[in-house]
Amino acid sequence: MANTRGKSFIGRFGVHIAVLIFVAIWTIPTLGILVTSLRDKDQITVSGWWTALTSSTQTVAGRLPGASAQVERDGTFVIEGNIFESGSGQVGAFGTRVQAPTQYAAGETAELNDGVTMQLNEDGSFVLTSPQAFEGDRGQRVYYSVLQPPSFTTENYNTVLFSEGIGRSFLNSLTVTVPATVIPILIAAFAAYALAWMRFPGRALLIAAIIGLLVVPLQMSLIPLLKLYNGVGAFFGVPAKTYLGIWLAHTGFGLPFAIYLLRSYIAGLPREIMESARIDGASDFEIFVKIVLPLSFPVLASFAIFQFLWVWNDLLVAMVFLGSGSDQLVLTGKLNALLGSRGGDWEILATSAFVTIIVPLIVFFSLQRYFVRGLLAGSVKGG
Amino acid sequence: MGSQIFSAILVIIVGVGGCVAYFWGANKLLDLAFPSRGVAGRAAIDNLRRQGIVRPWLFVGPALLILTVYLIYPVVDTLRLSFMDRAGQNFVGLANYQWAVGDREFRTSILNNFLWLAVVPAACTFLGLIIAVLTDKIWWGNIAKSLVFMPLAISFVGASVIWKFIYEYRAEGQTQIGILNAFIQYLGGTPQVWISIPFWNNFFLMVILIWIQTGFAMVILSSALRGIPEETIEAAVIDGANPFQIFWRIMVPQIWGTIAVVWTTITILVLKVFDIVLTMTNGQWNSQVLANLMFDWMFRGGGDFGRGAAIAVVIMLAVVPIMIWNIRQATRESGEGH
Amino acid sequence: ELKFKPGEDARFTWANYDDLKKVDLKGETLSIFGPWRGEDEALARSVLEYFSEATGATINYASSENYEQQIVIDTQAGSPPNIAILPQPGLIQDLASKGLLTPLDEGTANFVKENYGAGQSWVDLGTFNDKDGKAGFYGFPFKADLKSLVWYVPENFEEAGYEVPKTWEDMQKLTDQIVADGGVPWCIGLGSGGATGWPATDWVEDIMLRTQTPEVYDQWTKNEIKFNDPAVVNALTIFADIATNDKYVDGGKAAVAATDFRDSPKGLFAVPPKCYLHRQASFISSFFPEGTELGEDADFFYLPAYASKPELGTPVLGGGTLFTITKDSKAARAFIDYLKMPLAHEIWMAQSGFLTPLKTVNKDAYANDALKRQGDILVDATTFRFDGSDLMPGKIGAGAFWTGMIDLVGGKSPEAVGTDIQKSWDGIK
Amino acid sequence: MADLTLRDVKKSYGAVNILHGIDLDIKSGEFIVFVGPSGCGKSTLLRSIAGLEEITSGTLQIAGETVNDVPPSQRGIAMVFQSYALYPHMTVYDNMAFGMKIAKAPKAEIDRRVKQAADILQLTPYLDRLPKAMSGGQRQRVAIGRAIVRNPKVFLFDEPLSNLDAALRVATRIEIAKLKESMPQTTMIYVTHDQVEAMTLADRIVVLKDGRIEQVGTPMELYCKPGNLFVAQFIGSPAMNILPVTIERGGAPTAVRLPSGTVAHVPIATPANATGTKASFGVRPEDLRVADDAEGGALFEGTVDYIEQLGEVQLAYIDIGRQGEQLVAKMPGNAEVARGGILRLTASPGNLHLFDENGRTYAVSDRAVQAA
Amino acid sequence: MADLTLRDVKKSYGAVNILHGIDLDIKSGEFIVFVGPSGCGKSTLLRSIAGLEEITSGTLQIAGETVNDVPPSQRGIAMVFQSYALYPHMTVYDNMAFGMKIAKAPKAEIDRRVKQAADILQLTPYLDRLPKAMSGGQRQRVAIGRAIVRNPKVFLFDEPLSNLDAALRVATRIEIAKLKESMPQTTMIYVTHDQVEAMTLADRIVVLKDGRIEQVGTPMELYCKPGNLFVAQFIGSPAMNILPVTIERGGAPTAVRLPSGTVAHVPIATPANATGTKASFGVRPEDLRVADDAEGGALFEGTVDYIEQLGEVQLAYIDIGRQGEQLVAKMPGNAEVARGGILRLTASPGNLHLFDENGRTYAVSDRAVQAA
Ligand SMILES: Nc1ncnc2c1ncn2[C@@H]1O[C@H](COP(=O)(O)OP(=O)(O)OP(=O)(O)O)[C@@H](O)[C@H]1O
Ligand SMILES: Nc1ncnc2c1ncn2[C@@H]1O[C@H](COP(=O)(O)OP(=O)(O)OP(=O)(O)O)[C@@H](O)[C@H]1O
Ligand SMILES: [Mg+2]
Ligand SMILES: [Mg+2]
Repeated sequence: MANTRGKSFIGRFGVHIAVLIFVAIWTIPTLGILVTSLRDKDQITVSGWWTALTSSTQTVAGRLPGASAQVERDGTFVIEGNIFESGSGQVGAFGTRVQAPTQYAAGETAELNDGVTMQLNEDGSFVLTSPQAFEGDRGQRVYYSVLQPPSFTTENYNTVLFSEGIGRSFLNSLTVTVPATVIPILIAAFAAYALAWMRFPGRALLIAAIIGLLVVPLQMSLIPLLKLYNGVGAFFGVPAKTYLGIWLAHTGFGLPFAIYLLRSYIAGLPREIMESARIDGASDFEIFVKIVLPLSFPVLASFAIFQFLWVWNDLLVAMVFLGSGSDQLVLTGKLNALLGSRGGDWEILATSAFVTIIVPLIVFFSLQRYFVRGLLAGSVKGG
Repeated sequence: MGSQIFSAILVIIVGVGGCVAYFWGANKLLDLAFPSRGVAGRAAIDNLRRQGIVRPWLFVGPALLILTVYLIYPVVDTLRLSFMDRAGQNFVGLANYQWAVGDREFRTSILNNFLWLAVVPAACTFLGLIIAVLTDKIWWGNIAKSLVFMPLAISFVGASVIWKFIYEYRAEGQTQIGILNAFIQYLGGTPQVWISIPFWNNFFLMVILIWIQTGFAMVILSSALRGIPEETIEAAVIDGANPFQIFWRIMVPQIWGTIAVVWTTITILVLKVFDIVLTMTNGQWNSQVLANLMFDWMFRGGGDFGRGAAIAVVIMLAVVPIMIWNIRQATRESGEGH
Repeated sequence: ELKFKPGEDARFTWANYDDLKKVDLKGETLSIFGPWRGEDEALARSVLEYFSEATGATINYASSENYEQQIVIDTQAGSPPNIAILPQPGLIQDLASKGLLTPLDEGTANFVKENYGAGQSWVDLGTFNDKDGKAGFYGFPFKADLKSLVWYVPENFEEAGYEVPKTWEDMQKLTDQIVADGGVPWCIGLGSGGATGWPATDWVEDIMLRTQTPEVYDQWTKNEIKFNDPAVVNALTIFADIATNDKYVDGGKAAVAATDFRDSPKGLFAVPPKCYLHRQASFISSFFPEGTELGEDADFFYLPAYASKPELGTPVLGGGTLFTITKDSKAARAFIDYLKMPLAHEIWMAQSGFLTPLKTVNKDAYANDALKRQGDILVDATTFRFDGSDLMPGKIGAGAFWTGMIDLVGGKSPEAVGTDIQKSWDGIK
Repeated sequence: MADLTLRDVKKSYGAVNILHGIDLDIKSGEFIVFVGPSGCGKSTLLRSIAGLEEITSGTLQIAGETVNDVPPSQRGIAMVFQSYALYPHMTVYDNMAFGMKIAKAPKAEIDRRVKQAADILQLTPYLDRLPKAMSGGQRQRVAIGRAIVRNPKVFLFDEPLSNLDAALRVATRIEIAKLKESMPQTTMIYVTHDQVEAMTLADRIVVLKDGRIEQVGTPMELYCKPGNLFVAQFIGSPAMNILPVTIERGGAPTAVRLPSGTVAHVPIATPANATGTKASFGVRPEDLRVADDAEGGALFEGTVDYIEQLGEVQLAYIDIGRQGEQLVAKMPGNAEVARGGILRLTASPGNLHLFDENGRTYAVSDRAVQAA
Repeated sequence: MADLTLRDVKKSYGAVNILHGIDLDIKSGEFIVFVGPSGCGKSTLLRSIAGLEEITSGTLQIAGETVNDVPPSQRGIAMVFQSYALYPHMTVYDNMAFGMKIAKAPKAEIDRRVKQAADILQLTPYLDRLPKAMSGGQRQRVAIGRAIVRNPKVFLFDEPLSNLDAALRVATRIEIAKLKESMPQTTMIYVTHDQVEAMTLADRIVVLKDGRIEQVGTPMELYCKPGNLFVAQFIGSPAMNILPVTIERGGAPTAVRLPSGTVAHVPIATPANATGTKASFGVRPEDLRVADDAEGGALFEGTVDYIEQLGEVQLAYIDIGRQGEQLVAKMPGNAEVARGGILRLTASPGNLHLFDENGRTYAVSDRAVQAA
């Protein structure tokens, strides 16, 4: 309520600074990937991503035009031009052998074999002269150091965002994710309420079992479950891999955590509120729907965020329990397919990471507002 | 596209609606079967009692069913497999467990897992709590939170790329493209191959998980923090407590239950974690952990379901102490509160 | 739509396409799990499309980073794809021994033996033991990789005055020469995330083939000679002498295990060059900087054999993918038949990244000269041997062997490394 | 219609016994007030009646039916919680309407009743607020409103007025009295600490102490004929003055020796064998008056220690003994008493009380009961 | 040492103004009681003084220093919250000891002070309990204990006794009075709804209404010379009877025509031009008495509508007009009045009050002030 309880200067800014430091540490890696996703594929592994933000001096190789560009002038053959295709840049030094790439300062004239000379100026213009005619289409290689401005490309995003079928797989992902988030919430919330506020035999045992089930490794469940799916599918003569199947699978895998988290929260609600509703004549169902659910929004929202995330980012479960046809392939699967077989495509990986992050972030932001402060304020006096 | 959206929405409605329909319908049915409203006296009361017996099961029923199918059944199957040979066809008794005890890699994994368990849950919970508390007080808290949350939203593959670019090693003197080594080199130090320094590399891997999971702890804890009655904090302010004291002595104890939940969840997650180890080192340089080892035997080259299952069983057994602790916690709280 | 219009380009054996049209598979669905993603997937699909176009079958191709895991799960649970394409013979052996594979048609083995260069090697490669230990031909080899290649930048050689070495001894001399000139000869990167270490196994295998007879090599992959056998230790030592020599490798020995194999060739193209030589399989060219022209900006030479061991000839180490039938169907068998046709090979050859040992193809179909030269190496090999680590049981070839290589470049003695790996191997027997 | 019968009702939290066997008959339509020191078990008893606490033993009947295990919703009760127990996420309106909505009452009816209750409780401007934006008294009124909107057989009020200001308190008290009158069949059970509330509202008052009933009776019975020392001191404010005395001579009247040495003759019958025993002598502050010089010996004489001026009346605290015995006397606000002054006090014999060694009241048969 | 000065203190929650400019000077060592209807802003004012609410405008000074943005912990205050605000995870002992532990007081000292407070508040048996296992009154006592264990310059109490039983309430009230006496330098600000508490404890009472101060004064000032109609009705219980009258003739005394038609002469000076205006005539229930037949005209005559018997006194509700005008009269508990009977009432002229059309009191200069 009282926000500024009149803190000292340090007190007031200490928090900001501390948060800033935390956020910086947490963001640097992410920022790295963001910058990486905007960089040129070849640059990624050549220089640090942070250097991409500023101009830097780099030594690069270039190739001058081939023999077809030569003109004869006073018995010498000359090739002229500018090594900067865009026409701007600043050459620091240059060389003609890769082993000594910055042998000459810009503007100097380098002597090559057979009387060939080369001059490369600061603005990138060059003059190559030779007593004999040049031969061959591949021109002379030249090495030079150049001040490179930051350069970014959206090509990676083009590749990812406009790849074929991405819209469809986005929809498929949503089709998987939304019910796979909502269903476990419903099921878990009911169970959590029962485990927290209803009395029935075996309650404690159930709570224990749920914690135990948290640890079951997903990988161990896949084969037996898929067997079961195949069995059921065969029995009813329907496909084994359906949306229903994957919803249930995600529900099953998310359920222990959901129940565990929700139960601990719901058990902490003030019992007087529940009692008061009971006296008002509300049944358990009504208490749950009208009192417990609204008061549990913060925890429901947190769980929703996580479940959404897990499902959204999942590839394994989707590949196993859902087919890989175009009407079923999820976004992660689609993006994964964009990667080369040997997986070196960091620019794609980085870009996909950013593309997939957006929807969960939206979910996070939109559910943030349910993290209400003082939801229970004013309900009971005491404590 | 339009029809796709339509069918997607339809499918979603069917899925979610079905679930809602169950709870609503089952409850309605129960009310119809044992009417309590509009029925007089004793009968209503008896019916209510019957409802009281049945209703909890209606509520936990779906959860139970799903848990049984999706988790208990696989657990049983895993147990069975752990006594079988590599193809899961012949009974071999305790051979897989005997093998595990004798296996050097297994022992390394156990040790490493202990390290992870000791560090990661504590670090995540602690950092998450601190961030949750601090961001609660500032106007840009939500922005800060979402930045800390972001790693959680990045897939493991994405995360491994990110950290590759942090730990990346280039020989001394060369342009470092890993920010950590660049920093070390900038300070005049010698670049290190972080992920291959035995023992310590465990910590460099843990940092990744901490980086990811702190957001998780933060989200849950910050929702719990907001549930703390403001008045108790005001009372403490008046009692002269400084922010640290308020934090440690008023806020933390009141959300202790949630802290336990977060801690437990991350502990269990740590037991199961393998993506990070897999993508960063695949257990080399002595950084193996149980889950990755299990995965290894199960699917990657190992091809031995028996051994994989045996390791899985060990992982599951590791949770027993946590279970006991939690049950104590739960019964204590219901003993006092109910 | 089809990449090359049937009948239009003489490089292709269009007769095959007409034959294929006679097979009617309308309404059939053929599901395929394969390792290819991204650009490779597009290439693979271009091959598949001819099949579906001609026969009317629908093809569902899927892949993902964990498709191998998925194949294990799916076959085990009883919902496998029709065809699984796997690069690891070890994994296929696993599936075969659990009875999850269907043997290929009789005569297929014969076909491979007769029509593939070093045919018997390929047949052996595709032959696995089933549940009862009975051998059968399960894996049809399609698409090969050539591993025994050393990549270099011709112009860098030229400017420095180096020659392409013809023998291992020459190569050794060149190495020292480069060091003497103040350069660094090799770029080696063993990093590969979860598979870190594998590039070193190729080195060791190549050295094995150049220091031992093919028979010893075979025994080694079957563990009929131990991993700490002097023959193996010798190979390990030769590799270690290069990889752990700070002067020989870019970044020094610490960088070897830490550098990603996909990044390591980039040293060739740096200015000034970080290294001059890079031993890696044919696929690596796709990790060269954009715009690199093979044959001009970068080129390769055959990893030379020892002049002192002429009896071993010019052995070639390779890899490749094997097509297996995981769920039998008419379409699956028809598809394997399609792979026997030159056309299936030529379509991919005409694009990129594809080599084939099939002798009946039109070599002119290769998209460029470099590919064609690699193809020639493959077909002309006196000895062809498949990647040994892939032949070993997964736990060794994709586990202990990798770890051993990491240890080796980390400074562990070759003997100790060999002993360790052998121990692991004993553990799974 | 809604008689309540409690038979040996016990309740314990774990090992701690809170209610030690409560026997109580409440007739349909009665207005019963529970009073007793803080922590004596009033709320617990109320909650047991509501069905919110399972009673440990005994039987609880409503309208002749044993309801021990009938859920609260079926007992036909409404309750105002001491701690409000508002629904924090609902507006004041919804808080009050909740019960009726659950009962599926028609919308118009709900609206009418809620508006009416809000009117009575002066909550109309706040109907759209959430509880957290309300003052303590406003919250309390919402809690009351929630109960009166429903139309139960039994009303349970747990200190419903404790946070209200005097005016509102009187108004609400009268509203509750009227409410009671308008539903003569409805039983009301009311916990309060306010003497005035207890006296004005109750048909009968139940005095509790440490989980036991001390006395049950009409307000005047309790005031005039407290059954024991505890009740005598508990009812009435300021409390009855109690002095240790020795019975000089049992019989009727009884002669007792006051600490001051004075012997008073109390028109109360005591057995002859009581002679010489210790007893407690009681007189209410309001029954004390300044002794006329005309009248013979004053009962007490002492120095005024402290005076509380309440406007209309004043309370004089008078030291009457060496051992610090103190009396409180209520005097008219305009009486001239000064701190340090000496006062001589007396009371009419009919207003004197006597309790035996165990705190039990000596029979009052002989005593002239004051006109109510 | 701890004077408090409030200058034009305003507070609003969003668009809703709660405090509309409070000006108040509190001297060090004073005992100030805030009273006012529920929701008038007492808690808000108290919380503003504590620093828990930021005031929207104005200045707040403690001991001469502006503390508008001094954090609560630096203001040297202790506070009892209306809603207790106990630390749910701490035992009663720890709840009380917390403040001192924070202040790093020696263990023995903490123990002594906590035990002492527990003793006063009869909490000793509960020191090891958690708040949730306590009754409402017990919780409230813990909240009080927490404040008195510390030794602040300013005490803030927000309805600290509302859930206590009468006996404990008196005892605690006296303890608070003693506490006050033992620390003459400590300023105490106390919110209550209990007239008795306000009257007995306060050096000065501040009457608030809708976020404005209506009157500040000693208890007797407020009782005898209410500044306006609101204060007149708010102070005293039952409230002063107010009747609409017309001023027959302004001046001193003033002649007013009562609804009954009787003309009363009130010893209050009114301006001559008030003649003919509407006014409000007030008389406290306790100032009304049955008119002796001897005395001339009674002021009022009416039928007894309802009687509340409070033991010592009874309240008679008397209908005196056709428009349902009702008077309350406080009579001795033993006076013989019967429902339906006719009563003639009068009051001494000095006890009559008169308010102008706007509710302001007419100057009382001429009026005989009653002896306090
Ligand atoms: N958070 C809030 N937002 C809006 N209005 C509020 C808020 N808190 C309190 N109020 C309003 O401010 C007014 C003053 O509240 P306050 O708590 O100060 O009253 P109070 O005088 O203490 O009353 P009570 O005697 O009932 O406790 C009330 O009308 C209340 O409804
Ligand atoms: N959950 C509990 N566990 C143990 N003891 C409890 C619990 N709840 C209440 N008590 C104790 O039971 C006794 C009776 O409590 P109850 O709330 O009925 O008192 P009360 O008469 O309503 O008091 P008050 O007037 O202060 O509200 C108290 O001494 C209290 O400390
Ligand atoms: Mg109570
Ligand atoms: Mg208040």
